[in-house]
Amino acid sequence: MAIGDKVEIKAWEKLGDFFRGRSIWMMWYCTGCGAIEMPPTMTSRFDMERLGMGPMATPRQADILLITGYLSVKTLRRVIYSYEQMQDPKYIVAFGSCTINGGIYFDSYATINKLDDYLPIDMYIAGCMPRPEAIMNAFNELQVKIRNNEVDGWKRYKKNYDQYKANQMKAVGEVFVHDEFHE
Amino acid sequence: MNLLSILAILIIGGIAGYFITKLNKLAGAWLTVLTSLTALFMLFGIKDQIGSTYEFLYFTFELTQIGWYFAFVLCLTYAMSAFYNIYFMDKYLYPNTYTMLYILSLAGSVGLFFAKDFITFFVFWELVVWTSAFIIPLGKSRKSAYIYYVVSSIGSMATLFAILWVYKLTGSLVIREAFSLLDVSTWTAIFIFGLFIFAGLTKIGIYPFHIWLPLAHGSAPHTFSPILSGGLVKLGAYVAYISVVLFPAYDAFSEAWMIFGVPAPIYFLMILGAISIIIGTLMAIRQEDAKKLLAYSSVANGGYILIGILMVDQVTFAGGLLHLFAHAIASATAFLTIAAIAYRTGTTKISELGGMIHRMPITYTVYLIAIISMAGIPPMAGFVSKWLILQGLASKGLLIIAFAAFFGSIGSFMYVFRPLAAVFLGQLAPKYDNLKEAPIFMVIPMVIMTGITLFIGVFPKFVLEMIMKVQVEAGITAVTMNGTAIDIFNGYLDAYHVFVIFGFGFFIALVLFLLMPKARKVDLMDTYTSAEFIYTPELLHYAHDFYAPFERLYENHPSTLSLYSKLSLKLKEIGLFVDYLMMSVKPATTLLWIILFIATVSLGGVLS
Amino acid sequence: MTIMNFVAAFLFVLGAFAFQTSITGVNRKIMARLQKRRGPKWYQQFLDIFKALSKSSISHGWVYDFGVIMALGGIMATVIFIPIANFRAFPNTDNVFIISYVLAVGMLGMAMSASGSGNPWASIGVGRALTNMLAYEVPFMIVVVTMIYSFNTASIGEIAEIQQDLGVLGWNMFRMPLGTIVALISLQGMLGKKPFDSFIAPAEIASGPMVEYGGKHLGMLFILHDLSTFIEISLIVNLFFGGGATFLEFGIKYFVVYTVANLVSGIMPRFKIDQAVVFFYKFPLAAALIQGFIVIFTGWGVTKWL
Amino acid sequence: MTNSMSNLKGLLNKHYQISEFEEPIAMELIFDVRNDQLLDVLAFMKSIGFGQLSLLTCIDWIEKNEFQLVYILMNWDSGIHALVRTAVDRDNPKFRTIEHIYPGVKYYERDVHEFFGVEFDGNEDSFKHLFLELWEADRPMKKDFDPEAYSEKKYGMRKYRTEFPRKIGGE
Repeated sequence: MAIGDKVEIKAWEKLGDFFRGRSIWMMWYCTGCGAIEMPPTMTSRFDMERLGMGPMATPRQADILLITGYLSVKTLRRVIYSYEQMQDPKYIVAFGSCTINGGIYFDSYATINKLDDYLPIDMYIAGCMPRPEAIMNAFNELQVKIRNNEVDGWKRYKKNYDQYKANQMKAVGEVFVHDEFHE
Repeated sequence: MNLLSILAILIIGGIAGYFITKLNKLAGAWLTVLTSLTALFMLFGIKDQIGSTYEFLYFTFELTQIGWYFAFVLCLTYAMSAFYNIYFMDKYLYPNTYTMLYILSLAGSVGLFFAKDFITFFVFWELVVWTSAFIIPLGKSRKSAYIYYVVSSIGSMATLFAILWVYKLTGSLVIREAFSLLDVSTWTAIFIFGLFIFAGLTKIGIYPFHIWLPLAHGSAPHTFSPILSGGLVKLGAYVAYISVVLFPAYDAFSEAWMIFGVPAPIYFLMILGAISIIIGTLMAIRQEDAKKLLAYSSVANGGYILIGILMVDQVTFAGGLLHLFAHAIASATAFLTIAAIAYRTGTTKISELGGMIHRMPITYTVYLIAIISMAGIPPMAGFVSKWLILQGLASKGLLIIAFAAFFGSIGSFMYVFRPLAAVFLGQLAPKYDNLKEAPIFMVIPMVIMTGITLFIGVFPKFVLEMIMKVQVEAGITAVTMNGTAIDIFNGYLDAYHVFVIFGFGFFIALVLFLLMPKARKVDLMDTYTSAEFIYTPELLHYAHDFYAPFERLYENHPSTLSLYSKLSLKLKEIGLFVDYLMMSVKPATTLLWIILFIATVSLGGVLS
Repeated sequence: MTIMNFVAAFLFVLGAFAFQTSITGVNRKIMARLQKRRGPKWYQQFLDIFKALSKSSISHGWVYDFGVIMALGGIMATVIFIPIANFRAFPNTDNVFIISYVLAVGMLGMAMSASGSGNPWASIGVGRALTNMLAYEVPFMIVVVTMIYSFNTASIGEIAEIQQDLGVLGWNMFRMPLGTIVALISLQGMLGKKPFDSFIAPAEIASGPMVEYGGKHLGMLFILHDLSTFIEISLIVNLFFGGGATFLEFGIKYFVVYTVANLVSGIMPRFKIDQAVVFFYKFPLAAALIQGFIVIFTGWGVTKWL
Repeated sequence: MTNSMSNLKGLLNKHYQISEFEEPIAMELIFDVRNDQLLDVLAFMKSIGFGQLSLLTCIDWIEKNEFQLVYILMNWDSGIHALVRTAVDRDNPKFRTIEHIYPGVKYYERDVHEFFGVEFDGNEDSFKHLFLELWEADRPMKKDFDPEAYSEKKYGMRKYRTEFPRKIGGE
């Protein structure tokens, strides 16, 4: 379902998009080196709250999951687990090139190269770690797309769920780990 | 159909119960149910014969409003708890003595409330003390039965002494007549009042004498602790009523020293009540065993009842009596739910249970309504009584007592919530997976009691009318009602309106909830664990040390039990010393006594 | 108890929600300016609530849903009891004890549903919330008792009217200064604002009782939070700042009290829960008792005035 | 502080005939020890004040076909770091545990086993995995392990279309 064609959107979703486009809560899960860019985006110089965005403690309350930089296999298991705990509609923004093609860690046995195989990404931000201006611009862009109902990452995840699961199993082997540290 | 027939049924039923249970345990249990239920219905039968007196051998009885009210509360708790005997009977060592003692203790308390003269009063009082003292060791520990009996007998001996003293002074044994003839100086009046109310303090479990309550209730058999804390604690309230209302306490101490407009001895007892509220609340918050927790909450609520009755005015007195009723029902229901859980899981320790709501939803709802009433939250009966007590205290300006009352009511949110969250909610341990709901004859009394709590909470008129008659009989201006509202000079509470508005608010919230898309059902273990994988529910259930930060504040608290044991050790030392002096065979001590004798004789000669 | 009462009550609840949510939005902007940043739009709080309501949600069982509904129902009932400037949705229901105990129904409902979610953080948060309540409620109630004793009535509306008849100097702020200080301190605890908000600490216990809420449950709890703020602030305004003769006067006083509470919370660190209890049983309790004894024994400020 | 360094060297030379020492920076001493001597040397070092085992790590000399185990000890009083090195055969890496001398080495040995495959008998924990979850390939830190091939096989590479955009000035 390419983003282009406009399907008949129910009034409820249209109203929801109006609100979801103006108030997004970010999940407080710093997965990589880009997380250090978030404090300046939130505090007085750039003030993310102007866009109606703010950090929230748990995946149940959050709408947006930020993958900030390289993603090791072990963190990917936790990210998948948290992503599935988030409530629909949910979005993922991926920072930097490590999530696109592995970046400088392309040849590491521990980090994944193509995040798009495992999770539906709604927006990439270029930059080996994008500065707050780039992040603010991306969030603004994302909010416009949400208002026009063009963001459907979570729908794609639900639609071809088993395809995503197959990819995940190939890379991660088993999301839920059973060993002496997780009984 | 009169008072004597009720007492006859109970006493004969008790003795017959001993032999019936020998034949078949279940029949014995059903006997306890039937006798207590008939006593309850016959009590309603004789509602119109108030004022008549009866004579039997040398016992005389008088049907009074206050006696009827207390008997009604007792019979209700007995009848409801009796249903549980059906399931717990085969768990006791001596089931036949249990049935006999169970029914006889009800007979004792009913007879006690209607006693006209002191002798009947004291005989039935001792009957209750003895029967309950023998039932408690049927549970876990014997030691708690000893402590219970010792503290109760101290109280009854003090009251016996006061009775005999009053008899010597007035020559009459009839309670009301003796007290009206009594005109003594303030100090002797204080002394008689103190001795008389002593039994009440020990029975309610007020501060210095509260040590037996958690031990006895905690270890009593599961079906008897609801009666202990719901019913038998109220006997103390009756003695408090006698020693404050019948014994003309307020005018006897009229020229005594006044604090805050209340005579000093009564104010001292109210301070004791306040201390027992604070101690009961603080100790209940840190208990690990659900039954001990509820026992300490009875100590706290006993403080409320004592404060209410001691005030003997229009509002607080009515509040105290209504709280007596509300606490009896709520505490008995809470104990019954814990008994139902103990029947199913075998333990009452909070940290070993969890997630009971998934297997026993009815027991959960019953417990929820019971603790809402115990915590004094509308729309339950507990709220109306606490409202009356707080209004009365506010109108009199008793700040210290008001501080204790608020501390007790806010603290009760904490300790009633601990079993709710740790036993009923949270994760269900796999070992309780195939747990079934409480059996039918346990659910019936629980549902009836919950219905009563809710009904009286919304329409307090039905119990308040009884209390108004009691106030008129005691010569106090009765609390004024208009329609379903309580309208006193500094406050207005229409419980029915509050309930309707609460229902209206609930309706709006429900509509808002149903408007939104339906929520997806998710398993309890699929919860936020900061992205770590946890698979054992016991690890994810927060029950042990529920209020750890608060409990740390008073970790090494001084305990009255250790105070008493220190005193008893001191006594033993003195005893040993005297024994050494008098009984030892060594010549030195005999020599000592000879010298002492000669000294006194010669000294005596010089002095005279 | 006519239909008009219920319609008026419903509109009153809507009005209270709209009024308080917009003030929260304005205060979020003020807090932002406190931290030298621009802050969100004034209607951001509305957007957050309706966004939360528009999302899908999960449920951990019937007690999880029932608790939230009971909490919101209890809080809405309490809002209906609040008297503002001679407007009463239902006559004779503005007794102080009714309001503070029906407020407890809301707390208990949320506590029950939070523990029902099976998350240990929720139970820890609820345990802290109840301990916090034990701390801030007792001194406040002692001040309220002294007020009932001196004004001989427990209905908030009448207390507000008495203060209005005595003119500006009649406000309890001047008559019982110690009591007002105690009330403002325990207001910080009631609102769950910064010095005493260890029970919803986001980083420490993942926002305590709110950990498992999302979607419509979270939206309803936001509404609940705003309505309970409305109740507590109007309680303080009616009891200590003479309530409003008109809606406008009440609104101004309300805004001032709420902004002061918010600014104090903007700069204060967060107490540990046992520090909060120990703090409340030192100065505030002593001040409340002293205020009480002054009013009862000497009658200054109430019967005798300069 | 040089005297403690020199008498340390003297002691080692006297007892274990270790002669060549390296001192890359002040207060740091590196020397090699034969396999069978290692346990006595470590026990001896602990007895003369080297109470802390800071780290056990392993170096893979693929050309010499040996693993080199490096024990980094530290003496709190004199402040000297001592690096004790010993060589283990690469094809059949077997060695004894020193848990009884320095209990803290338990997890280091487990780490070395997981990434290099050196087996420390006597410490049965060391055969379990520590950091790598559900790892089934060869030991990752060994030089003959090709991470890029593993990464390509396991996580796949993003395929870029090679035809460049049409010539500028085209339609």
